This record gives sequence, C-alpha cells and structure tokens, in this order.
Amino acid sequence: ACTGNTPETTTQTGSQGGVKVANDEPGKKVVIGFSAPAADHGWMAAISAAAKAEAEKYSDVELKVVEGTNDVSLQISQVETFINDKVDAIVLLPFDGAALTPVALKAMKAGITVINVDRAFDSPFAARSTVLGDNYGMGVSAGTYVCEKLDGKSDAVVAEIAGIDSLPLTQDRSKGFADALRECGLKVNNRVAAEFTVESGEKAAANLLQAAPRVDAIWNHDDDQGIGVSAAIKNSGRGEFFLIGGAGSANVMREIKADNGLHKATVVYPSTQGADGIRLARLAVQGKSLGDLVEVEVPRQIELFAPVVTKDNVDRYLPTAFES
Amino acid sequence: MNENTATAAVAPTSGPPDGGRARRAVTGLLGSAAGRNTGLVVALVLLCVVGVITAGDRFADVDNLLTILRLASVIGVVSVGMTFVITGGGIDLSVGAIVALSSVWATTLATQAVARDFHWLSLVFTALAVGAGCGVVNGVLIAYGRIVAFIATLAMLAAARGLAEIMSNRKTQIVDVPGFTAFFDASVFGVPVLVIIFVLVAVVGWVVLNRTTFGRRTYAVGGNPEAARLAGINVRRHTVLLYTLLGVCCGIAAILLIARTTTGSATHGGLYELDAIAAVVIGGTLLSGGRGTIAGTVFGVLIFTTLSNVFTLNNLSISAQAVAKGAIIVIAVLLQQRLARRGDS
Amino acid sequence: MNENTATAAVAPTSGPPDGGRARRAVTGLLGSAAGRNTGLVVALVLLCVVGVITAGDRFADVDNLLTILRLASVIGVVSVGMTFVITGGGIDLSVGAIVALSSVWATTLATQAVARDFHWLSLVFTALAVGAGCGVVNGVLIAYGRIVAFIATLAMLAAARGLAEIMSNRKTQIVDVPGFTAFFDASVFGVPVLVIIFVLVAVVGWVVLNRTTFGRRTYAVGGNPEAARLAGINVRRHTVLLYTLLGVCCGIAAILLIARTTTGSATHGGLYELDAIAAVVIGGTLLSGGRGTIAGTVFGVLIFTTLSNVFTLNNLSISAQAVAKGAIIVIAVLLQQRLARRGDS
Amino acid sequence: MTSSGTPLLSVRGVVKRFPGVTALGGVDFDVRAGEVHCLLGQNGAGKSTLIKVLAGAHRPDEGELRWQGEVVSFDNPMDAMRTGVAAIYQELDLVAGLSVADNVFLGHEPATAGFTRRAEARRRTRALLERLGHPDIPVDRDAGRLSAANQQIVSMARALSRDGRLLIMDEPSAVLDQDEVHTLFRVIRELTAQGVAVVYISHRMEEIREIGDRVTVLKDGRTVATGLPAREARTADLIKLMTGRDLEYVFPDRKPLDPAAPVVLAVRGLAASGRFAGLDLTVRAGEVVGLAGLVGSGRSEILEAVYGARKASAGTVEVDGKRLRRGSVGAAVRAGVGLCPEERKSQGLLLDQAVYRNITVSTLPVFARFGFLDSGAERARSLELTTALDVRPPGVDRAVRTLSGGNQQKVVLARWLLRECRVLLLDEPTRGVDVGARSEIYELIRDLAERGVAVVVVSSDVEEVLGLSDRVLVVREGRVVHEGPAHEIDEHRVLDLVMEGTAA
Ligand SMILES: Nc1ncnc2c1ncn2[C@@H]1O[C@H](COP(=O)(O)OP(=O)(O)OP(=O)(O)O)[C@@H](O)[C@H]1O
Ligand SMILES: Nc1ncnc2c1ncn2[C@@H]1O[C@H](COP(=O)(O)OP(=O)(O)OP(=O)(O)O)[C@@H](O)[C@H]1O
Ligand SMILES: O[C@@H]1[C@H](O)[C@H](O)CO[C@H]1O
Ligand SMILES: [Mg+2]
Ligand SMILES: [Mg+2]
Repeated sequence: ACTGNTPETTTQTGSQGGVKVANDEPGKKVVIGFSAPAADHGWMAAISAAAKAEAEKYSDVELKVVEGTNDVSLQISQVETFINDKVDAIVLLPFDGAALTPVALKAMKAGITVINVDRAFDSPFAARSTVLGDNYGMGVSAGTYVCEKLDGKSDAVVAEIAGIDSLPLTQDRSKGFADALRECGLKVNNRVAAEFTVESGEKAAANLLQAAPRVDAIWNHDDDQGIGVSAAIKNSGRGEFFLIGGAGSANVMREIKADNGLHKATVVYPSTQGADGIRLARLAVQGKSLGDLVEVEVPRQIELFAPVVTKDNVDRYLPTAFES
Repeated sequence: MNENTATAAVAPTSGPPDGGRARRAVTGLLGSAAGRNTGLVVALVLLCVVGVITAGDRFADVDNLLTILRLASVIGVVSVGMTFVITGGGIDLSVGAIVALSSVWATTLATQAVARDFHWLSLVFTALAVGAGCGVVNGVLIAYGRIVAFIATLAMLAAARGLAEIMSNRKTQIVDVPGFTAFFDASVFGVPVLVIIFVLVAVVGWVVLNRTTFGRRTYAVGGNPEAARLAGINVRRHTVLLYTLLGVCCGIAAILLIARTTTGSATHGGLYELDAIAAVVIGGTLLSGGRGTIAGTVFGVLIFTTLSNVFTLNNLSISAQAVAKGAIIVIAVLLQQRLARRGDS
Repeated sequence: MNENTATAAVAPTSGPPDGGRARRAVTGLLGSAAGRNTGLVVALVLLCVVGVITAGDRFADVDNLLTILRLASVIGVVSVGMTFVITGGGIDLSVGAIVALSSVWATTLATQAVARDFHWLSLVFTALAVGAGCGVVNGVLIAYGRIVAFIATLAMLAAARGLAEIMSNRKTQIVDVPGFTAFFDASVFGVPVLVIIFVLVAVVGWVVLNRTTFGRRTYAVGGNPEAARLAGINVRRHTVLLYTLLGVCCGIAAILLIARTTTGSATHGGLYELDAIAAVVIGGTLLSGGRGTIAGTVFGVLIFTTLSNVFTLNNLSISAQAVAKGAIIVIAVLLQQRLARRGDS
Repeated sequence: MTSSGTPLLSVRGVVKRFPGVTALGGVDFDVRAGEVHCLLGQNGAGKSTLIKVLAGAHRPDEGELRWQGEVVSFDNPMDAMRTGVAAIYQELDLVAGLSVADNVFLGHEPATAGFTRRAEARRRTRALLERLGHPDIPVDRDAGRLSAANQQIVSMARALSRDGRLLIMDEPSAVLDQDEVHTLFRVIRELTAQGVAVVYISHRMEEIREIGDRVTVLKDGRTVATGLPAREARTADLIKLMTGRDLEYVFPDRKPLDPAAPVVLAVRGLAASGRFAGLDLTVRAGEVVGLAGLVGSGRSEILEAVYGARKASAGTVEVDGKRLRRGSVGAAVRAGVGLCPEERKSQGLLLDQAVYRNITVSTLPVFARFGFLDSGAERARSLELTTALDVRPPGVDRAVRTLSGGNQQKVVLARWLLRECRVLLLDEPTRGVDVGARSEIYELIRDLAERGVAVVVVSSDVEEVLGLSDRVLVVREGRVVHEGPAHEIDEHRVLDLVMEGTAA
C-alpha cells in the first residue's frame, strides 16, 4: 500500500531496484521507536499500519510503537522513554513539529538517529533526516488542476473543504491552493474545515452545500473525510460541480478510474511516509545509503512529490493507494 | 424544574382532574416548550434572525432547514438518552465510543453479508444490541460495582473505542447493503427518514420521562436516591435500565450515522459526550440529577446545530466561530435564566 | 471522606488537643496517603510490578521514573487546582484551553521581546495573569452570573481556544528567551525543576486544602452551599477564588509546557479537562463536591502517567492499550473501594 | 407482658451495628393490632435505626421479626411494604423535584401498562391531604417548595396511601404545630379503630400521654422496659429509664432584665414581599425574645430577613446602632449576628464532615493564624461543647451524617454557641432534642443572655417560647398581633391569638 511510492524516491530504495539486494540484506540489528499522533483519522491510522508492516519485512528491525497521541507532553515523554531505552533510531511524526523539537534534539545529542516524518521540526539539528509530504505543493497541484478544468470561467465558484484547521499542514495546503487559484484569477469562495474523519466531512460538506447554492469545483483535503463529503453531496442531490480529493485513497482512485462520480482527480499525499521513515532509519543506523544515489549517506531531506491523479494516470497510482 | 411544574407555572389553575390525557400531554409539551424554555426559544429565534439577516434565503431555505435537522438528528438521539441518564443522577462519557463501536460492529463484512443475505434489519439489530450491551456494562459497573459513573464510563470510552479500532483494523468500513441505504435515504412528504426517527425518539422520550412510572422514578432516583429506595424503588436496577436506554440511543445514533456517511468507523462519534452533555445541560437539565426536560434538550441540540450552520453559511473562520460560540452560550443561558425567572413570579 | 477524617479512621483516638501542628500535618499526610488511599497505592504498586516484570530495569531506572514524573508534572499541576474546584462543588472544562491561551499569550513576539529586554519572569507573569484572568471570568460567570459551571466553562473552552488560535494565527510560537529556558531545563540534585514545581504545587495545595480556613471553607461550600452561606461564608466570592486558583494552576502548567516544548501553541492542553477530572475523581474526590483529597489526586495522576509509561515500554498495539486502559481503570477503582471499605471497619 | 392473641409484629433480639457503633444491641417488643405503641429514648438511643429495620431500610445483623407469628425478613423497603408496613421517616425523604402527587405515589403509581394515571394520583392525593386536614396543599407543587411542615404532611399522606397494617412514625410532630398535631392524632385514632397498629416516636411526653397505649423505652440500643401503660406511667420514671438519671424538666430562672441595658438589635418596618410586613422588633442586651405563631406564619422568614439571608423589600436592621446592608449575610455576620437555621439537614449541616468542622465553620478565624488552622484547638473547643450538650456518641471526629437526628441538632446549636454573637437568632433550637438535653440547651441560652447577648427564639412549642423568653411576639400571617412580657401571657391566650381569624 504505497500511494507515495513515486519513482523518484521509493523505487530506488524499493525491493524492485537492482541495488536493493545490498541494502535489504540483513545487517546489524536496529531498534526503532515510532511515535505518531492519535490515529483519529484514516490517513494517520494508515501511517502507523504501513510503518509496522514495513518493519516486519526486515528481520534486523525491532519496532516499538507507542500509543498515538495528540498531547505533546505525552509524546515528549514517549520520546524520552525511547532515549532512556537507548533505542538506535526514532521515527517521529510529531503532533506539533516545533513542540517536539527540544526532545528530538536531546535524542540526537544522545546519539540516536531521529527521522522526522510529515510535520517538520524547527531545527535542522533535531533530525538526521526528514521525510516530508509537500503540503504547499498539494494545494498548488489542486489549484492548478482547478484552473485548467475551469479554463476561462472567470465567475466560477470554488469551494474548499480543509482538514484540521489548527494544523500548519492544513494552512500550507490552503495557501498553496489559494496561490494557484490566484494565478488564473479565481479565489476560494467558500471554505469549511473538517477533522479528517468521515463524520466531520459529511457535516462540513452538508453545511457547505447550503452555503453555496452554486459551485463549480470543490477541493477536499483528505479522501477519508471525502467519503463523508461524497455522502453529503449524494444526499443533497447536487452535482453541478466536480470534486478533487486529497491524500489519494484507493476508493477515490477507483471512482476516478470508473469516471462515474464527481471525483475527477485527487492529489497524492503519501501515507507511506512512516514506512519510508523506517527504511531510512534502518539504513542510517547501518551506515548504508540510498541505493541509486552515488552519495554514500542517507540524504538530509526527502520531499515527496504531490502529483495529481486523474483518469489518465490513475492506473499508475492505484495499485499502491491506501484503503480508507 | 420538571415539565409538569412548568405546565403548572404557565397555567396556575390545577386543571380539571378528569381532563383527557392526550390533551394534557399536548398542552404539557407546548406549555413547557413555550413556558419554561422561553429563553431557549428566544435564543434560537435570535439565531435564526441572525441567519436570515446574514445569509438570507440560503438560511431560510427548506433544504437548509432540513440540513440542520439532519445534522441534529444523530447527536439529538444521543442527547435524548443522555437526558434520562443525567436526570437519573448519572453521566455517560462513553456515548461517542459506543456509537463508534456500534457503527463498526454493524458494518463488519460478516454483518453486512448477513444483512445482504437475510434482511438489512439485521444490521440495525446489531447496532442496537451492541449499544444496549455497552449500556448494560456501564450500568452494572455503576449500580452494582459502585464505580462512580464518570470513571466507569471513562473506562468504557477507552475500551469501546479501542475495540472498535481492533474490529475495524482502523479502516473505514463502507456500507453496501442496498435495502438499508434505500430505506434511510428516503423521505416521507419531503422529510428525511433520519429526521423522522429523531422526532420519534424525542417524542417517545418525552412521553416516557413525563407520563410513565419509569419516568417518574427516574426523577426520584436522580433527585434523592435514598428517598427513592425507601419508597420501594429498586434503584440499582433502575440505574442499569437508564444506561441501557442510553446505550440503545447510541445504537440508533450509530445507524443514523451509518446512513448519513455510508460508513462505519472507529472515528465516528468523536466528542459526542461533550456535545450531548452540553445540549442537555443548556436545555435545563440539572447535572446533579432530579430535574430534566426533553424539550429543553431538543432546543439545546437545535441551538448548537443552527449555530454552526449559520457560521458556515457566513464563511467565518473556525477560530472566530469558537469565540462567538462561547459568547453565545453564555448569552443564551443568561437569557433563559432571566426569562424563566420572570415567568416564575 | 476528607483527609482529616481519614486520619481519624486510621488512628481512632481523637488525638491530644495540644499536639503539634507540624506533626499532625505530617501524620495527616502520611496517614491519609497510606490509609484512605490504600487501594490507589496498591494499584500503583501493582502497575509498577507489572512495569518491572515486563520491562525490567528499563522501568525501574531513575531516568525512566523521572520521565514519568516530568510527564505527570504538567497535568498534575492542573489536577491539583481541579481538586479545589471539584471539592468546592464545581467543575472546569476549560483548563486545557486556558493552558493553550496562556502558553500563546506568554510566547507572543511582544511578550518575548519584553522578556528578553527586561526579565524572563515577565513571561511567567504573563502566563499566570492570563490563567488567573480566565479563572476570574469563569468564577464570576458561575458565582454572580449563576451559569452552571459545566456550561460556563464550556463556553470558556470554546472562547479561550478560539482566542489562542487568533492570537497565534494558528502557528506554533517558539520561545527564544535564554534565561527562561535555562532556568526550567535545570535540575536540582538530579531532580528536574519541572518536577520540583509539581511537588511544590502539590504540597502547597495539600496544606491549603487541609490546614487553612480557605481549604475548610472549600469543603463547606462544596458540601452544602446553603449551609455554608448561612454559616456566614461568602460563597460567591469563595467560588470566584476557587476558579481563579485553578486558572493560576493552568498558568503554571502553561509555563511548564512552554519549558518542556519550547513553544506556545493553540493546540496545547488538548483534552486536559478529561485527564484532570479523571485523575481527581479516581483519587477519591467526589464529583458532587464536599470531599476532596490532594494526595488521592496525585496518586490518580501517577497511575495514569505510569500506565502510559508501562504501555510505552511494552510495545502493545495502540488499540489494545485503549482496551487495557479501560479495564485497568475499573480494576483500580474496585480495588480502592474494597480496601478503603475494609480500612473503615 | 403478652396479652391474648398473636401480636401483629414481634421483635426479638434485634442487633444492628455500624462501623464503630452498635446502634441496636438487642431490642425486644411487640406491637398489637389497633394499638399506638410509643418508643421512647434519648437522642441516639436507636429509635430511628429500629424503625428502619422494621421498614426494611436496614437489614439487622442479628435477631428476628415475626409478622402475625410468622418469621419474616425484609431485604428491602419493598418487602416491608408488601407485608403491610409503612413508615414516615425522621428525616424528610421527599424528592424535591417531583410534585406532591408524584411523591405520594412514588413507587406505587397508579398506572396502566406503565403509563401513569395522573388524574387518579392527583385525586387520591387530594383526598389524603384532606383527610390530614390540609386541602390547601397544591398537589402539583414541587415538594421541595413546600414548608417543612407541609412536607411532613405529604410524607404522612404517602404513608397512608400504602394502606399499611402497621404504620411507623418517627417524630412526625417535630415540625408540626399543636393544631396540626391534633389533626394527626385524629387520623391515628381513625386508623387504630380500623385495627391498624401505629408505632409512634416523639420526645414530647404530653403527646405520648395523649395518643399512646403502651410504651417501650430504649436506652443505648437496648430495650430497658416494654409494654408500660402510656397514660399511667410516671414521667419521672420514664425519664429515669431513658437517661438513667433523675431529671427535672424545668426552665431556668429568668433574672429581671436591666432596664438600662442597651438595645442591640433594632428592626424597623422590615418587610419581605408577600411574606410579612411592617415588622418592628428591638432586643436589648441580655434579653430573650420569643416569636410564637403557627407553622407557616412567617417566623422563619423574619429571622432570615434579619440575618440578610432573604432579601427584605423594606425596612432596616440595626445592630448596636449600626445599620446592616440589606440582603448581606456577610454584613450581619460581621456585625455579630448568628442564625441557627430551622432545617438542619439542608440549611445547617455539612453532613459528610466531622462534627468539629461543623461546629467551627462559622468561627474559623478564631482558630487561625495567618489563615492556618489550629485543628487541635478546634477539636478541643468542640469537644467542650459537645460534652456540655451531651452529644452521643462522644468524640468530634465522626461524620455528622452518622449521628442521630437529635444529636445533629445539637451540633448545629453548638456552632452558634461557640460563636460569640451579639445577636443570636434561633429557629426551632430544640427540634428533635430529647428531654434531658433540652434543659441543658435552655441553660445555655440563658447563660448567653446573661453574658449580654440578644437572643431571638422561634419555636412551635408555645410552652418553650413562654418558658424561655423575657418578651414574646405572637405572629400571625406575617403580622405581629401581640407583644408583651412573657410572664403576662399564658399558653391559651397565645393559642387564641394565633388561631384568631384562621378559623374562617
Ligand atoms: N449510618 C450510620 N452510620 C453510623 N452510625 C449510625 C448510622 N445511623 C445511626 N448511627 C448511630 O446509631 C445510633 C442510633 O441512632 P438513631 O438515629 O437510631 O437514634 P435515635 O434514637 O433515632 O435518636 P434521635 O432521637 O436523636 O433521633 C447513634 O449512635 C447513631 O450515631
Ligand atoms: N421557597 C419557598 N417557596 C414557596 N413558598 C415558601 C417558600 N418558603 C416558605 N414558603 C411559604 O411561606 C410561608 C411561611 O414559611 P415559614 O417557614 O417562614 O413559616 P414559619 O412560621 O417559620 O413556620 P415553621 O415553623 O414551619 O418554620 C409558608 O406558608 C411556606 O409554605
Ligand atoms: O494528518 C494529516 C492528514 O491525515 C492528511 O490527510 C495527510 O497529512 C497528515 O499529516
Ligand atoms: Mg431518630
Ligand atoms: Mg420556620
């Protein structure tokens, strides 16, 4: 399940690559601690599940997964526990990147390899390596796609169903979206925020559809909440617009492929970042590098690509998309 | 103050002793709705006025009002059940988790297969049974295990959500039982089935709380458990029944939610406990037990859902909404108090 | 049963009337800790035993124990304050939001500039003042506005978090005040300053609740407000003071959290209300007021934090942890009840 | 002791223990059909515990109950009610938020398939209230909004509604005035004529004489005498049986009031809308002023208004010549006014807290230095008072909830004795207090007066008002209808004044 396995990054480290043999060969045993926010929505649940599945593929990796939490204080203490425990590496998807920075620094000082996933720390010294989705890029991709589809329609109404509004990543996505729309003279006419869950998506969309009697395009940040969004749309009996998803679930891709629904596209935001983090942690600890790079060390930062999946290219992404 | 006294307060004559029950029930319902809840009604009306002024036709639109009602229905059903538990002197923090577990259990592949092969009602029964089961566990822990309700249901909150996650493997389970979807997507004379179910639950809740021995005893158990015991009421059994009733309401809510979102999920019902308790308390039910009103609860639910609708129609930021929400809650309650007090004297 | 009666239960002689105050304070503290809270102690010890068995040295390690205490400190400070409010017959749902608002206000660019130019204590004072201010508002709404505590603080929850988001523009604010960080990162004889502050707050809380007129009045106000009023206590003013005190505790917690995370953020303190109330109630404080124990609250906090530490050490699935947590809460409370009852007779 | 026929109920060797206390240590007695059997005993003797055992509210640790000769065991109140036992408990046990009718039929509501027949409940409630002489109580009113006396009437209606064969009444007359007590007695006579047995508890000897057939005396949880003839037994003997001492039930001497004593409390034109109006009252240092009147005549409200606990609509209250802020308890307390409220449970006590904490709650600053309490001193002072008032069991660390009703009353009183007030307002200070302790309380009140305190006493016991006060005010429907020295008026005259106009 790897929506995010874009050729640029993962194929090279993936099991199909020629160099993988060297990299995948069992090496020194690596103990990895993994901590992430509470699995209060599908994408986040998929993150931990993928990380766990990845670790199981390696006989030399022992993964410690702790209770997902949105309480920064608790997450800090989890990392402290990993430090006390002298794990080799920590893969950390922080609830709040800035808030977890001090403890990540502490871990690095203690000689532990920290891999930062998805939400960035605010110090370059806090992680050995960072895997980021391109949140701003997601917004730009979605906005650009809207511009293309609504080509020339200057009075078009665009709506946005954002995710958890207090997360920086949501703000980045919205900013990218607004910036891209501005390029073609459009703007976000109606915006609501949900909580990445199906239920919140339904609720937000139901209200949104009342707020906007006519819409031409809707971008929904997250395909999990998108199930609820679709339910609300179906219920309203409306359909004068098209829908763009986010994150890239198998569900939505199937709908795009069949071309029988309102979803015309989705913007991938890989739920495999955690899994990538596990691999990177292992490689970094074992002193290996990314196979297809000439470079002998694991890179400092990997920013994943946020491609737009449409009917035309869906076959390429569907096999690795995550199930909601 | 319960709804009966409310009636008395509105029409101080103590009424002909032989008056028809149905008529009195209706006067009681309306009397209490208009009388005791004046403040809530005024708050709701004010909200609607603001809605009309700021969003015009988009607010007053029938579709929009139905949207509000549909959103109100899920949390509304839970809140009606919560009114019983709180009136009976308890509290339940696990309602959201029970909704989640019921929704997941009712939408597992196995249940759905049975539902398709047999009858979609089996899905409904599963949700109700799971809800009732959790309610029984809550009730037994509280009444017989003598664990404080807050703690017992907190434990249930953790356990039921964990179980829902394990069952669903933290995946969203999509419903594919045509009969089920068809039934709940329908409307009767333009009114969605979901809304009809909410109205039914509220009316039945009102009748049970105000017109049955069970309801009278609920007030007694919540108001003065020792007096209730001395009056020969089996307080423990009654407590178990109250939590079971709420559990069943959670099961119903799960069904409505499955219908609304076409999914079952361990993330369903997030923070329902706070929303439901807030609606109940703003409606005038005493958190300490002994006084409760279904009509007030329904107003409480409507106020909260209308609030978020009006905000959304106006494209306000979530943060501004939150600040305004705080202010509006305070104003609504102060209004309710002042008006209720004036109505008293 | 409050802690003094607890002492009495342990040592049934009514004590020499001229006994030294300090000695009694110590016996009181230990007596209550060991006596009334036997169940909690046993539960905590059992948890530790499980920790040692499953995680061996990694659990018993000093660093690990300090980790537990450091985690306990933030929520612990809030819980101590919450003990006062609940003992006094109230409840506060806004603690998490107040922590968030205090943390944001204390870390705005403006505050930080002042703190750098002037003294880092100005950051601390800002957090305390914001906390106290929110507490005063809560208290006034409840005591003078006569809004039910649940609703008033729910409104504060919405408003304070919204305000925090607006102030911070929903960005995490990083602290860059060297003196501040240096002070709070330090340890004294190996004990982190955070932990020392928690211990101080708990001890001061215990003394105030059990040895001062303020504490005594808190019990009276919570136990029977009407009787307290007729006994000449200014119940309203006292109520305002209680919420203010809790607000100040939230301010302290915000400082600890800023120190721990080097940030202020509108997302800080999420669900602290539930955690704090749970710790207080599991510790034996009555939700309906009139009975409260600081020692019990501290045990409650330690039980919850140790629980999550043991889970962290043991690599259980997240969902299984939730289910186990539910079961453990129930067991701890049942244990506490059985043992406390036995201690009674 | 036994006479012809099996007793309706016989009690043998009943023992009931609570943590740390043996409330009943072996009780034996028989109740015959058609008799009024009185239980006598000091506060804490175990009377209420005994009736709770009889009514199924407590399970005895030892002993047996026989109903018409058959051994029965009541596991819960329902069992007892099914057998035919109905009880009126000492502590009012109504549900405040339910209507009068709902309270009366709580637990046995007239119903069809679970739906209450409310009209029938109302009608039957009205009939019961009428029988108890109170057709005025509105059946739809919340029970919590009735006066204590009316609540007691509702409790009685509820017990009657059960159609029991044995009716137990635990101090039903404590909150009633004489007139109402007579109505109660009439109802009791009707019932006994139909063969119903009544167990009657009261601390008022004259009531026992009037209504009782036989008497059982409890002391320290044991039967010390049973089957005594209620009318013939000598009071002195009964008191000796109860207390183990010879006691005279007398009022302390009144010293002539110093005419130069300063006015401490001056109330002018005090009114509370709809309750009372135009009240003038002055009390000098060392003077005890009594307020007599029927239950519900507004005396409690007068005290509450003086104390600032109830907002007055007009008038002024001055203490030592300084005017108090209207509606402020704090101002009254600071000026040295104390109120010992009427309803000990809801207005007076912190039930879950230790005796000493209940006593010192109004006097905390005295025991504090910089806000820190000296609980040793608190306990010591409290112990002095509880010893003086003979609170049982002794010891000040026990939770007040575990004390008997009369002993709880003494705790409330102790609070105000401890606080050295300039003005002390006492509302029904001896309600539920036994004969022995009663004279001690009278002594204490007198002592206070002699030390210069201005005392106002409200009591429904006219004898008590007259015996205790220097000056008496008779209140009727919120108006003072007579004022004069206590020795110039007698009980009959007070009753006449009180009743005037009410007959209509
Ligand atoms: N729940 C309880 N827990 C502990 N002790 C109790 C409890 N109930 C009663 N007692 C004790 O039992 C004894 C008998 O009390 P009871 O109430 O029966 O006395 P009583 O004869 O009715 O007195 P009164 O005339 O004051 O009403 C008292 O010592 C009392 O303190
Ligand atoms: N909160 C209330 N609501 C409605 N009526 C009340 C309330 N309090 C008192 N009353 C009524 O006011 C009248 C006066 O009551 P009050 O208690 O002052 O009388 P009292 O002379 O002190 O009698 P008692 O001896 O019973 O105390 C009563 O008829 C009572 O029913
Ligand atoms: O939590 C968020 C959302 O789940 C989003 O869909 C992808 O990015 C994650 O960080
Ligand atoms: Mg008694
Ligand atoms: Mg009175």
